[in-house]
Amino acid sequence: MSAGHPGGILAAYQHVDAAARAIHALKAKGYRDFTVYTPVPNAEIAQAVGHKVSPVRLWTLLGGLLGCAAGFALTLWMSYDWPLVVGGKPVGSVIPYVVIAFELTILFGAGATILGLVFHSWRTRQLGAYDGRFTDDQIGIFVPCPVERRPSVEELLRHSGAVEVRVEM
Amino acid sequence: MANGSDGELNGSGMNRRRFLTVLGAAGGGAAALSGCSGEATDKLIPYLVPPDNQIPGIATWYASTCRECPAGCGVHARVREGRVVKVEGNPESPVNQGRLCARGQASLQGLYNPDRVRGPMVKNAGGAFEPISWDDAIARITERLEGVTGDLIRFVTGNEAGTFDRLVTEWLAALGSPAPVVYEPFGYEALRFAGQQVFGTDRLPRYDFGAARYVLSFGADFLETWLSPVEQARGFSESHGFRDGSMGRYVHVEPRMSMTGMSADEWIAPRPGSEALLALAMAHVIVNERLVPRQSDTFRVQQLLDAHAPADVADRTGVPVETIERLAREFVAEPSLAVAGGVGAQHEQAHVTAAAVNVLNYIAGNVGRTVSYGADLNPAGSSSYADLGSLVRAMRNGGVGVLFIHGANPAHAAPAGTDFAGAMAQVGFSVSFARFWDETAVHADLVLPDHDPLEQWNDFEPRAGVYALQQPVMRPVFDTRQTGDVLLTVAQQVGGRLGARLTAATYKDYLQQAWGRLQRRLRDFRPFETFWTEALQHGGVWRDAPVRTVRLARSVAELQEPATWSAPQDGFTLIAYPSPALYDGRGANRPWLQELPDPVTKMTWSTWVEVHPETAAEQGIHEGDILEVTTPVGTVEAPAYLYPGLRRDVLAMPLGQGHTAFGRYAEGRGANVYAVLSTDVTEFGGVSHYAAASLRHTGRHEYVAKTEGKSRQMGRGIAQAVTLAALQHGEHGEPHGGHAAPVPEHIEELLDEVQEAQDADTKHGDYAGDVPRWALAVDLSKCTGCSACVTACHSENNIPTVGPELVRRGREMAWIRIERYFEGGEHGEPLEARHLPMMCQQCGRAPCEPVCPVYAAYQTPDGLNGQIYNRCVGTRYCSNNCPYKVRVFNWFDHQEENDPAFAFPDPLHWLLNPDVTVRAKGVMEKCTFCVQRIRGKQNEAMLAGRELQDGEILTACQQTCPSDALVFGDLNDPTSRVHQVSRDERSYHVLGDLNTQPGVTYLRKVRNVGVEEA
Amino acid sequence: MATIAEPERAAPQQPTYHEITRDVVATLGRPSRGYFVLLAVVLVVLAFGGFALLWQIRWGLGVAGYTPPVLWGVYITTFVFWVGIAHSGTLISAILYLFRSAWRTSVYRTAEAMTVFAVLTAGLFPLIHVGRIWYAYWLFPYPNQRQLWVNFKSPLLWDVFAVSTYLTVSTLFLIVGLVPDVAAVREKTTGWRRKLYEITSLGWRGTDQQWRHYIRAYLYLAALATPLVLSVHSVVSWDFAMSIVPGWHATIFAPYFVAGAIYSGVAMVVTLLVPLRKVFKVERYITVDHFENLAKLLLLTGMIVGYAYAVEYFMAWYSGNPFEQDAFYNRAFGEYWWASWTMIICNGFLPFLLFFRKVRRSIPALFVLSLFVNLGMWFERFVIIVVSLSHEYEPYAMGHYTPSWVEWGILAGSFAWFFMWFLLFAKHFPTVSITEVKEIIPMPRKASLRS
Amino acid sequence: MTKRALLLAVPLGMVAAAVLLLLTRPGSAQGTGQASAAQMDGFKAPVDVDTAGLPGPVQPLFYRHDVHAGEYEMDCRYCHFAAEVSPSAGLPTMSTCMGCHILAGAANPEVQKLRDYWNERRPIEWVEVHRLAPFVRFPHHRHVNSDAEIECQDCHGPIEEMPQVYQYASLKMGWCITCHEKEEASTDCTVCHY
Repeated sequence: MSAGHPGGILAAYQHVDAAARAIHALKAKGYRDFTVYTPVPNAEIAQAVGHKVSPVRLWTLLGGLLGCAAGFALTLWMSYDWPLVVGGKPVGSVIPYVVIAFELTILFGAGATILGLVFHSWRTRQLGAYDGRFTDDQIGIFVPCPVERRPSVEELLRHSGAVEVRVEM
Repeated sequence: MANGSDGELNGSGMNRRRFLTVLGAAGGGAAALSGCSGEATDKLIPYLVPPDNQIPGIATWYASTCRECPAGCGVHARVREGRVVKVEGNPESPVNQGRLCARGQASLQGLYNPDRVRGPMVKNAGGAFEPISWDDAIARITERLEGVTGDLIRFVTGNEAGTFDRLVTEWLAALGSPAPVVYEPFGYEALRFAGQQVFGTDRLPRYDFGAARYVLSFGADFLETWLSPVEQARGFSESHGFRDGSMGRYVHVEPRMSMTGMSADEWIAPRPGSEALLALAMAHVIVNERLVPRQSDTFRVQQLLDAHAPADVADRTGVPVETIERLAREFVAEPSLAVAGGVGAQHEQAHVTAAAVNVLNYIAGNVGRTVSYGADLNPAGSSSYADLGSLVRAMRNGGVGVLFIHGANPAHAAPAGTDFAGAMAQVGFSVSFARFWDETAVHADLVLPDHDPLEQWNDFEPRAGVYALQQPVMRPVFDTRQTGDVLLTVAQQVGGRLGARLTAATYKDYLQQAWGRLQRRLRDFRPFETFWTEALQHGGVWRDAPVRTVRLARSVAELQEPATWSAPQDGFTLIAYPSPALYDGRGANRPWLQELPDPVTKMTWSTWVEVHPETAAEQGIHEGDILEVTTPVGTVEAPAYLYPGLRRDVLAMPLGQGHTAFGRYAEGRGANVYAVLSTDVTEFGGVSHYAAASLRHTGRHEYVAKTEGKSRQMGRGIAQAVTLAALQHGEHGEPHGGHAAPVPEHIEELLDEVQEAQDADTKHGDYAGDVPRWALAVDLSKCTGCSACVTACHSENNIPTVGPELVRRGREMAWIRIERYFEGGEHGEPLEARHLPMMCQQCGRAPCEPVCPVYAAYQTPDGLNGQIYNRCVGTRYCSNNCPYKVRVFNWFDHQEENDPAFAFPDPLHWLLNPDVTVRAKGVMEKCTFCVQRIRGKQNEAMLAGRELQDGEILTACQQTCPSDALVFGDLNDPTSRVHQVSRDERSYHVLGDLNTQPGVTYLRKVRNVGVEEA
Repeated sequence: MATIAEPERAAPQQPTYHEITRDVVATLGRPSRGYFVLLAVVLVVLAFGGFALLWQIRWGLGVAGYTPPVLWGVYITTFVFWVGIAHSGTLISAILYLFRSAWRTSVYRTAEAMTVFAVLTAGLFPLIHVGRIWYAYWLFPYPNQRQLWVNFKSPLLWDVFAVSTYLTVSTLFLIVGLVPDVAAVREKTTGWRRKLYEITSLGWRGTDQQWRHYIRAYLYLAALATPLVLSVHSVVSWDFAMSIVPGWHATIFAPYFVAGAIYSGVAMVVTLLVPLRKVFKVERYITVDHFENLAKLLLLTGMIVGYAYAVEYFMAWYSGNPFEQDAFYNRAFGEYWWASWTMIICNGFLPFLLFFRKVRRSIPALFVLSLFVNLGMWFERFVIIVVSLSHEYEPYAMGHYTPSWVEWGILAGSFAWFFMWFLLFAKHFPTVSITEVKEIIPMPRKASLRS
Repeated sequence: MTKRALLLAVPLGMVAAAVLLLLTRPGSAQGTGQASAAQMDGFKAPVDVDTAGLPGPVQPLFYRHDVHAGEYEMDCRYCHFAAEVSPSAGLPTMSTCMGCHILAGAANPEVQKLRDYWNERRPIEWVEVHRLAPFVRFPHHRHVNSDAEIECQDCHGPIEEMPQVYQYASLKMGWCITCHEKEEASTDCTVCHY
């Protein structure tokens, strides 16, 4: 484990309920800024950590609306910018332009979602010790804490059933 | 005037390609459509001397005369920067009155033909041709002439009624040689013989189709090649085209329904060769029933007629008695005209047919009314095939020392047995003045290419009283020299009597002398210059020839029982008919004509055998099966075409193909049907175009190069017709499929509201205000299917020809096509053929437009379907969505020299119209009502500060239409002609139920049937 | 859908998370010789296709077999074919995701990859088929000195937007899904591969925050992809339905095409999965049950397609429109009868075999069937496009079209192009989703601590 | 003019060319400004310039618009007479040149060249400067005579100050359209494309 992250305790769990307990215990002890690694998204853990729903969905909404507006604006403006009649149809035929607007809604919506994902993940990035096993089959908890309090945390984690607890300088 | 065009660039020694770049640059360019404009790289070459009345970018028009066939129509040549880019009919010419046929339109491709003889050539010891200087060439002629006695000098010319003919005659006379043999394959010997026999004159009268309300043709294809087709077509459409409630009637009598026959209201297919009997029987009825006042000299034929009561001839002709009697009555009911002697009907007994028809006309009192002697047609000036035969015999047994050939190609256009080429080998020295490497020229010892008619000074007398002038409308394309000049130079060098007789320095002088004499003869006492200039401006001088009355001659008594043609047992009668496009074959080196779909079969680039579908079914023959047609004199092979317009015991093949020389476009295409025609000279001195034939299926097969998909309209009412009777009873339409279901009232209103709302949102920018709506009206009762419009369109719009291979794949590029649909012809109903010119319909609600992603197809403010070639990306969606299928796509690059589809080999690209973009590979193109002409006229009007006049803008197709079936103009202008015509009771829109709101309105064909006789 | 989304019966003994990671990572191991041979073959065919295309660009579209009035042929046929293939991918990865159907997890990655590459292939054809490919960019509304825009009323423009949107969105969807897997693989590899995965995993560690945003984003992408996939093939179908060509101009086209698209796509998924699970030894994750579910999808969509065929003929008969009637008579009994019947048999009748459980659960049978369906669906488009065009309004202008070697070459090339991408993908990224397969297996709990 | 004088002329020409370049480079504000100023008090064309250094293609014969149209203030349409009546402005025929130069400018070596051409009946191969894409129709007469009072210079630039003509306007579609919209001329495609 390279440095570049605050020192603290890293614990690995085999079992989801154990990890959840540990999280509760940590929260009870007033720890907030710990990091939980899971190989898969897990409701139990998420609940234990207790995040609010991600704001990414707002991005999707705004992106979609923007796309829709852009779609109609683009088509209509371009039609009237140089009016050419085809098949006796109105220069600005809204109905066919719905298709364009729809596609842009999707396109912008998806784009915005990705941006949102990247943006928020970046803003809430957690620097901490990490171990490869956490993407395989183990749950990891990293608690950054100053040296003097480590023994207590170490004890807590061990007791909650960690298969391994490691002090990270 | 003429010096105008040859003034510039004199001696500038520029090669042609350079010359073209000048034109391209100066003229704004018919350059290929390429992506970018880019750096200036082209050279601009100025004129040294400003050519008179030529302004760069403005076309100059010169009057001249078309020499593609002996009809001698007047033409106007459109010259841009010193090159001819279009020929159109000369409105002042009494012959064609401004119209032109496909062959006339294609004369440009004769001028710019890449296979012209590019300079004097001599055959060397090895039998190969090598260039020679004009002086040497002429020197050789002189020495040869000095080497032989006059009687050994012979001259063969084409039909050259006029000064050149006179020159040749004088020239020969001065040498003490026999008169020239004037060889025209279509010499109408039968007509002349019959004239001699019946009226005592071998002149050909003028037939006035315009005055005849009832036309009866015994195999005369008077809308195709016969005598003066354009003039006749115009007259015919005047009398036969439906106008305010009435029209003429036309009955066609021939075993095969020719293109002309397709315009008939009734087609009678008698036993081959029995037409004479029919005519005589009709005369019999007329005389015996005293249907008309009896002529004083009818007694001369009384005996003959008595022998031909309808009952006697009924079964020999295969025409029932009542039909004959009906025809007879109809014939005298109105001013009528019977014609005969078409090449396609020229069997051994053709002279009898012609004579019988003369008698019929005479009895009915048509002579002097619709048949007028006096204004005789020039083809009479020709010699007969018999004369050619005797010449060939003379050549064979060394009777000819020096042979000159000009404007004739007997080595191809004569029965193969004649073997003119072979005979040439026996001639000491033969000189050809051919413009092309034709079959005769390649056997000559010396080839001295003549100028193209558009490059030369000359005149022509299509008929008595009409003196048509030719002037050089541009400087010669190649190192050619006018034959007249050559003869005169020779005369000077030979000297002696010849030199003394022919003193004119140049042929132009000689011509002017002749016209000086003409001026005196015409009692015109103005200064010659005035007379001459005026003649040049108008294209000649026209006078009415005095009418000559004729009576039945004694010799008519000799008119004897025609021996009916009899086809061999279970064999066929082969009819070799003239090709409307290629004529006798002289058109075969013009790609436009090769690719012009035959009006009857829609075949291109080939020869075919027409077989009746039922006969074919019996023999297990399908379209495209290669058949072997054998006659007593030979065999030809050609693919089968199943044609219901034939008697079952008849086969038909077009003349004109099967060239063994004559350039890249003609060589090795199809078969030469002359190979199976007998060399026996008929009684009237011509060739019989009938032959007893047997049929064999070779088992081979090919996809025929035809432009047609289906020949029946599947009840879709594309080409609609109505009978005169129905019209008179107030029924205008014919029931056909695809009628839209009636819409409820309130829905109707709703739709209208929506429609208006939509229209309101189209009135932006240029679309606002009152704009014209360019439109075309097509009168199907006038269209004969002659296809002149198709070639005119090719010429005007730089449309490339693609060749047979691509035609087979439906990739021909024509913007206008003549659709030919058959009706009936099965289980006993009479066969009917309909022609429908199909070009872009310029829809008001065009399906092609909205689907184009880049606005390359769109609606112009003046109601055209614009097609912007340089914007086109080539998705071809527009064509998929076009119900009329009038859009053509550039599959290949027709301008690129090393492309297999290269269509403009130097100097053929000279005929490109600088006002029209040449389309590039991968681009969709189509008819735009000659938008370049519309804009041109609009500019003119704007400069002159005046309004456009109705009828001022002529589309190329309309301009050339011999039968005046097309009317173009502004539909939004209630006073315009097109507006009125489009509201005719017969008008309809093709596939109108699709609500495409076309700008092209069709007027139903009217068939004069079922009307109780007046 | 409910029937399809029925939760997977528990496999004999469920694999542990570790096994899953191990097995999937194993598929990325050193490729066998067979792989390279296959890749070589694919590249050769692709090269030939490329040559054919260059040939066509040099001489013009004439080298293709086009015969007016048939101005669209193999290219558009193949375009529609590939777009269709793409659709089932999105169906499985997105729609079934919204339906929370568990069985999709192990097959969706393959399907989604197939989607991306199929669209990638389809996207080429509008370019290949235009007359002046060098101006194809004019179809995009970009500001230009001409001050000229494009015609948004043209269905082709809708295509441009629909297909490019589809490509973008499904690619994003694939990448997003890959990130956690790549992170997992990252930890199991070494050397340059590790480098590759370190970059492509975008620093994924699976922290609580990352998962928090991730699952949301993933959900909404799926939610967007669902209407998109329906719209895309509708738009494609409108290329035809919006025109007046008899046999094209029908309101049924959009649903008809969407069903057909999914039908052909599922078939292609089967075609791909059968060999894949063998080669990659992932039978444990892609079980017969998966195939049965796919088979049910095939059956459903196949029946919709068959129904659409029937309705088309019914409408032709019922409308009383002579042009329609003639067009459909010509389809069944005209020059192209063989094409029509190939399509009707392959798509209309064969799927009925799937009513038999035996067939549904027999992988070889399914494989063969899927091949037939692919063939049939290609011909469906051929029939709709070519046969309708060959027999339109103008009897004089009816014609017959046969493709040329150039078209066949480019068609083959397109398959090569598709498989090239797929092969490369399969060896560098997990074709079975590690994360999602784990997701459906509950994490181990420590019962002892319950007390 | 003797050889030595010519030799002398070369460096002079260099200088003149430099000046001229400053004056006539398209788009350079002070350039055009001064030019118009020069117009006021009868424009004087520089005596001699270095053709190679000038913008625009080098012509086979160094015909100087700045001398003819600028200094002598000849009307463009004296030579390009067709512009008013024809779609194409046309090139002056060589006889037009000789009309004056049969006498005028005998001393000038370029005029001498012209006469040689003329005597040999050899056309001068001018290098095309203004070139429209071949699929565009530009009717000169319609523009010259239009109500918009378009001057030749509007499209061809300050010809009367160009010793050697160069392409002044882009001649691209956008350029045409801008003016058409300004003057409310038609922007229908088939006005120019057919």
